[in-house]
Amino acid sequence: MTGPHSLFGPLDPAPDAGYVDAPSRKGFFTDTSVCIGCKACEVACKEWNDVPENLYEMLGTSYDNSHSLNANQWRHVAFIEQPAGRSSVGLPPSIGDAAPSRDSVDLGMPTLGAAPTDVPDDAKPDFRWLMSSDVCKHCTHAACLDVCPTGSLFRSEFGTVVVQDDICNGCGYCVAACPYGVIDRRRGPEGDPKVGIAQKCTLCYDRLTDNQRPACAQACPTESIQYGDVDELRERASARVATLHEQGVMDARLYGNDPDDGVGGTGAMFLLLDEPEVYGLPPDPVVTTKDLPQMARRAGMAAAAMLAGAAVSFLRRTP
Amino acid sequence: MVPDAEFTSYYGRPIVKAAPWEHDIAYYLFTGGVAAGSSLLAAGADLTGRPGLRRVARLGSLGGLLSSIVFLVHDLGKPSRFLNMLRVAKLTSPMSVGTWILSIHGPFAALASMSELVGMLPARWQPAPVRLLLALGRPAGLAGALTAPPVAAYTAVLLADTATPAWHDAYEELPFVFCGSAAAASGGLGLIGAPLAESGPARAFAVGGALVELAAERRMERSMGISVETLHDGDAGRWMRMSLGLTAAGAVGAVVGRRSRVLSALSGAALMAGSFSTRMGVFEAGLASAKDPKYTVVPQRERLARGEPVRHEH
Amino acid sequence: MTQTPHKRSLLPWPVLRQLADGDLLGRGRSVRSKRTDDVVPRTTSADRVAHSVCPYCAVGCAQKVFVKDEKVVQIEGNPESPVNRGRLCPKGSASKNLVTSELRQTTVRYRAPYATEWQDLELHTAMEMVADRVLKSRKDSWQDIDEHGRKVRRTMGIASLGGATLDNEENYLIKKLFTAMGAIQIENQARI
Amino acid sequence: MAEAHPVGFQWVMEAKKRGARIIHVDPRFTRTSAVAHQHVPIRVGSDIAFLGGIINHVLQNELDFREYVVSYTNAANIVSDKFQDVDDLDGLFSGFDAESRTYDPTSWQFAQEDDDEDLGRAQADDAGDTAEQRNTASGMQHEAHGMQVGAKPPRDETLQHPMCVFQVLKRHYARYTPEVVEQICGVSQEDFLAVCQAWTENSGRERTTALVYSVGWTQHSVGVQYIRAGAILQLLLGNMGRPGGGIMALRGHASIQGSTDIPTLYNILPGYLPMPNAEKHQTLTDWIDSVRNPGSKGFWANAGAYGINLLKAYWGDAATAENDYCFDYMPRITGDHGTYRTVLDMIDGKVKGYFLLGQNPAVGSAHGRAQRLGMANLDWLVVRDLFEIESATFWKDSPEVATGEIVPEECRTEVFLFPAASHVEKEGTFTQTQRMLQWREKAVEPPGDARSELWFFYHLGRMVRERLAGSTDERDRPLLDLAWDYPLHDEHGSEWGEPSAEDVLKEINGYEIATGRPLSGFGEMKDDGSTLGGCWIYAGVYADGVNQAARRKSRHDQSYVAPEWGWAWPMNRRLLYNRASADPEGRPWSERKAYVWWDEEAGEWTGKDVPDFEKKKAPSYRAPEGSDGVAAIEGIDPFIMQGDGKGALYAPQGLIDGPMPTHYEPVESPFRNLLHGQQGNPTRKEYRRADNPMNPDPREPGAAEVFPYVFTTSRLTEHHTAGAMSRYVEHLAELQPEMFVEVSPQLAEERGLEHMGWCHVVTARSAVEGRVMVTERLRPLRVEGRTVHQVWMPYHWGQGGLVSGDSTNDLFGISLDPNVLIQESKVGTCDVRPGRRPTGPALREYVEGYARRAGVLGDGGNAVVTASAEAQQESAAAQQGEQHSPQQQEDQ
Repeated sequence: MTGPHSLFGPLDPAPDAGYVDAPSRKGFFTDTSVCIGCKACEVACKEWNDVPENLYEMLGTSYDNSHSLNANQWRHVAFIEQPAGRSSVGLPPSIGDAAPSRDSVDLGMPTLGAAPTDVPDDAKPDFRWLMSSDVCKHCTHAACLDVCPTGSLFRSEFGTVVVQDDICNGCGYCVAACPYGVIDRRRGPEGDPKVGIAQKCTLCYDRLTDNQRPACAQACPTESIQYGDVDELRERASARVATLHEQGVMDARLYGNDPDDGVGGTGAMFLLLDEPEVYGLPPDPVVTTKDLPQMARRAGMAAAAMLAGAAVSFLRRTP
Repeated sequence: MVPDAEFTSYYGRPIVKAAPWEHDIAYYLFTGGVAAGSSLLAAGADLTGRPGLRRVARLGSLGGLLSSIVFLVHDLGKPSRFLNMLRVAKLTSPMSVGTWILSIHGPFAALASMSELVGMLPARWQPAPVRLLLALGRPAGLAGALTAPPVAAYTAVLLADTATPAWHDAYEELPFVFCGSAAAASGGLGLIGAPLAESGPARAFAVGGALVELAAERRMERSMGISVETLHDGDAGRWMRMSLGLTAAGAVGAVVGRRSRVLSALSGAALMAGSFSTRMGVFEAGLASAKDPKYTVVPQRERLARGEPVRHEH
Repeated sequence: MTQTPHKRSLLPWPVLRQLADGDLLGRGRSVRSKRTDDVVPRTTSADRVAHSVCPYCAVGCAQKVFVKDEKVVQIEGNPESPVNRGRLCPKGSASKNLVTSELRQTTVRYRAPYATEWQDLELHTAMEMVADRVLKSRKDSWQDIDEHGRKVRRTMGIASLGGATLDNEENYLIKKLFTAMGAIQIENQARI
Repeated sequence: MAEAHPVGFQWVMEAKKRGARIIHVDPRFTRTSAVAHQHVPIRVGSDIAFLGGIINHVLQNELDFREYVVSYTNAANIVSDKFQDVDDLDGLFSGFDAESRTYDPTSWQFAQEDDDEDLGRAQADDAGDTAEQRNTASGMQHEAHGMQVGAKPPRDETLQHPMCVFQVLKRHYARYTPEVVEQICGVSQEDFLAVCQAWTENSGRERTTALVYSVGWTQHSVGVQYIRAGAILQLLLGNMGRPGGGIMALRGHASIQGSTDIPTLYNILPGYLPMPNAEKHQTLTDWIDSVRNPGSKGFWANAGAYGINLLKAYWGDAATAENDYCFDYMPRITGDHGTYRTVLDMIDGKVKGYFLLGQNPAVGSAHGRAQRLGMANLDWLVVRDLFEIESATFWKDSPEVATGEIVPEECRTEVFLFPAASHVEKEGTFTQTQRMLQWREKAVEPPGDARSELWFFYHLGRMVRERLAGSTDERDRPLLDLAWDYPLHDEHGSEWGEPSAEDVLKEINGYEIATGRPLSGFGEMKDDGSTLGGCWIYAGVYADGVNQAARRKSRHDQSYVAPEWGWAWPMNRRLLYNRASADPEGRPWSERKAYVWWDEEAGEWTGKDVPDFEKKKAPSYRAPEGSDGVAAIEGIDPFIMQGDGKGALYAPQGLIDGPMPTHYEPVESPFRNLLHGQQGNPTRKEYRRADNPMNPDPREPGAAEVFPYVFTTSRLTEHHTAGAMSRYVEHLAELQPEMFVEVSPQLAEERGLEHMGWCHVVTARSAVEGRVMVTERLRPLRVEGRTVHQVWMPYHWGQGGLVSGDSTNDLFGISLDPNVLIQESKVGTCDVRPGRRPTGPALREYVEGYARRAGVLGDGGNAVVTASAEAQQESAAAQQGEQHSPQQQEDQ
């Protein structure tokens, strides 16, 4: 049922969307500290969901040739080649300082071997290669879903956000609404039946209805992508980050696991090893509909003013 | 100007996606505004006995509505599914709310306009049903006028209720900019089409709208944060500068040239062009702000740096 | 499907269902289409499942091949396997794409000597032609003894390459036939 | 491993989660390095120096697992005092014959008791003629055959005897100090010692360390010795035959293990039996004895049964004791008939017809130009594949068509491209990289005219036999007498049905001829013709009439060893030589590492796996004097296929290039061998011809200027080998759509290469182009006092498929490891230039210009034997008599 947190704040989204006795909320926890960038998730997703080709173009951005999440790419593995000494983010400095140093004994992350002693220092990069499989966040407060004018986007009983291909009329509003730039209108290839409509990860809604794991999580070789109950995943994520911190990987941080954050927490959360924007994620995303009441108020005022203005225009004198 | 902020991104790729909309939507912002304002003017003219103004306003309303529908449908990925818009009524979706507003306003405004068109026919071509239509002209026009301001205002929320930085950042003032712009454009149309004797309210509406638009736009620019850059740069910047020039000139011209049919018409045209430029400028600025990750990352990063992340307070 | 949290309302228009279903904002239960309600995963609706093994590298990941109407509709890892625990790499995950690719050859193509284009050939005709050529080459290049007079009973005119992508049973027949034929230059990917 | 075998890598990640330390040694920082604890960049081709350094570290600091080493390895064996090591002979071992570039390994043998003259002769016989061993790639046989050594060579279990293997080894590696490792490999001493420390500290009773290599390791002119070096280290540290230890080869094709076990290889028959050789195997007895090694220990003693069962499986009723089971029907090999020899023979017009079965040599084999020119000079070519691969279209769109070397209108090769059935369209078994067979069910019919190889070869055989029916020509008897009546599934009509793979598997397993009862193991194979079986090591896969390879008991319902999933040869043993997981008394080395142990009460070996040992043979068993074969295996001899039952730290036979791995530079290297005058492997297989030039020796003036850089190649996760199964698959092709060249920022600077711009890489064979990927994942190394730049390329592209590009393997020449005839295609020297390569005939001129400047145009390249003349003489002096072998084909 609709409640005080329907637009913002902690929420169990399925009951909010009218489900009675909904199953526990399902989601992903993507642990990038064990991602090997194999892209099995990208392929498994495409195979299951009949997602067509994205682009045949070498982008020169490390091994990322998929570019971004879009209508033809529901999983996207980011590759970041990073000399760790180089602080990746200007702000705040305290976080940049936590980058791994060679002095720590066991970071759990590789150090590129120390160079032979007679190689100059600048040829000894302290190197990291970060990889992360991005996906729709299945937000608690999903802007795409909220702005959808047809009801094509809906909240499933599993608390996920899914496009109904048979309903969407391709208005494109969801595309602009998503704070993560996930959902997109399919542009091609020509002849594809879903060209023109919005597409994104469904968390394999069809598979979930028969207790099967989403295709990407099923394929992921290293359990970087974990699927399960969101509550349990949040705990697992916290435990994992604690373990990594114990091991000296102070860069490890969680993303999307806070139900009080700008989107009410995500159904797909991440363990990252650098700031979110390094991976192409917004650092502090907010669902746009959080401000909707105020927008409505302001629009109401403007409309009233316009009505009044029109009336005043006619009041001054009659011909 | 906000100085260039340092920020990190993933190979400079955008974080949020720009709305996949063609210029159709910017045109619609304009035509919708014209339709809404005209509907108000038409009702006023009808009530105050200004048939010339009423005619041009009612025709403007109809023209605005019809072209709006064309633009809206054309921009859909699956135009054949246009009617799916009426499948649900979603309070959280400005597009859904707007659709419903249009669905209510549209028939009334169209009825009034049809009545106007029919009234232009020779009397012998006016059988009984048509006379009924003529009789319905006023009530329909009044209903249309009452539902018109939301048509003008909701489009601001339509843009603001997105993750597009320049649009969302403008949500406080954008409704005023758009309503003012709608008034200016529809008033401008009245100035073009109505006889000088009847155009006073249109002039007042237009000039008032222009002033509101200009003032609100200044306020908006001050409140937006760094995404305001996108209103100044590139195509959007050009449109916004044109908007300022045309709107100001139109307003001045409307006042100064109030005794000249030609000057009035020119001023009206300038106001309409100014309104169109505003819509184009705001539209383009939004797209530009979505394409540059700076406008997404920097404000959020600054929030975090201040220790003020967006969090729900218990 | 036993779950009922989205039990479909009889009301025909979602707007009415929004009011009736406790989903005032039209986010979930009330806006579902019939197709959404009736969705069944292909893995469930498949006619049968064949147990298979990934054709790419030698890790030996177990695959389940789902078949519907005599078409492969899904290939995914078998979670029961002690080798891969249901997981597959991108190549293994692309197995359906591999076997259902429109680029696959499905007819015999033949390039005559000095020709600049392919032509089509009926399968059994092609087999007859190959059998003829095998026997001719074998005859033309037969060696009973080598240049040192040692018995070799072989042909050096026929060679073969490949086998590491094939089944043991196939490799067995290949080696058996070639050996009986006297062809010895039989090699595969293990040599490279 | 994460790059090419991501799913296998899950177990590494699992180990990491449980605290294992992951070290990745690789020239370039890969997806494996990204999650490893330590990445050690190394100069390509210097692995033996690196591993030798660790061996030295172990030996100098006595960090070996002594009890294991003394009991289970040949460390205590005494080597003949005639043996001279490389340090005395400028990089040669004793016994080198400069003419044939092979060794007489007599001086490498273990010392003999004075009265054992027979053994001495036998050893010399078996050891002799390494030229012939080289030509028959016998390393692959010895992989399983073991050695002709005395069952009980003299031993000094104190390991103090100066000629005991332990001391010989210690002296051999004494020069491999951390400083030398740094100089040769470009690995800092700090990094190197960290590896040493991690490896040794994690080995012993309580812990084991696993060594994993991808088969690029084999693609070196000293490839076998790379793996030997790994084996020596793992034996010294007690990591063999134990859980969590071992050496794991990550093989690259679904059944490449199976196609070696049941080989489509010229030099072996199923179960690693040697292909009969015209010289050595005149009779059935010669053939069997050459495998059996009379006098040695081990299970090869029953080779007679294995061989006769194979002959019975081939020729059925026609094979009788009277006709030596049709042994004479076997064609004989006379030398090197490997794929590279064959390709050069094609160029020379000696080969008429060629079958390509799911292999794409135009892209996948070294020296692609030679491959394609060879194919263009055949009478006919049969290609069986899923897609229209480059090897099927060389006549119309190969690079040689562009250069004008192949003119379609003048190319006579008749090409048949048969569509093949995919893995889901046929039934059968794959053998994966841990020797496990898994049965695949047929899911659907193949599309159109696509057929399995089983179908193709069965019917080809049927048709050939039908055509020859009634022939009285003796040469046709092997075909006419062939046991070739396999039951058919009749979906294609009775005549053209699909043979039953299960029946073929039954024949491979073997059965009792009279009753048809499947054999339960190779122990049931008889040498009297009463049983038959096509591959003795696979006997048991059909035990009890059940297809054991089709077992799929859930991993949740069995132990982690999972013995009831599929079936592993031999005898479903999952971990080879697992007797070594227990101490000499048969107790687990530690509770933590308990795997297989002796149950005193039950009087048998037991544990988590099938013991790789005679079940009832007690640890205390000692062989009676004079015994051989299985009876000679003592209770403390875990390595039951070895002639002395011990793990070979030192290999007196079976290796063409020496009893111990020693560092040689790659065939093409910008560096002189720091350790010896002998630059590269002196025994490597070379084909010196104008069309196969090798880049010059670094001693040659100007060599360093023409080809200053080192290049290496490997796979990308997103593609598969020569690309036939990935470049034609859209979901994979789009992930890595273009050929590229990875270079360090420093090299990019030096050569003016722009990220994402074009560059091309040149060798004496060809030039290939790709997009420039400037990355810090590659970094220059400091070697022998100067900086070396390494360039990396994937090798998946060709002109076909959804994404196309130049083929990296075109850059390599043909130069082979002498033991197994595998090409050196992981390292070479090159030049890198910005911009695209020339096209058309200009490409050949361009490449030849390089070869000319390098001084290798026309004559094939660099010198092979570079040890000093004195050293050569001294080494030759250790030769025992004249080894005679007929001229080999290669010399024609």
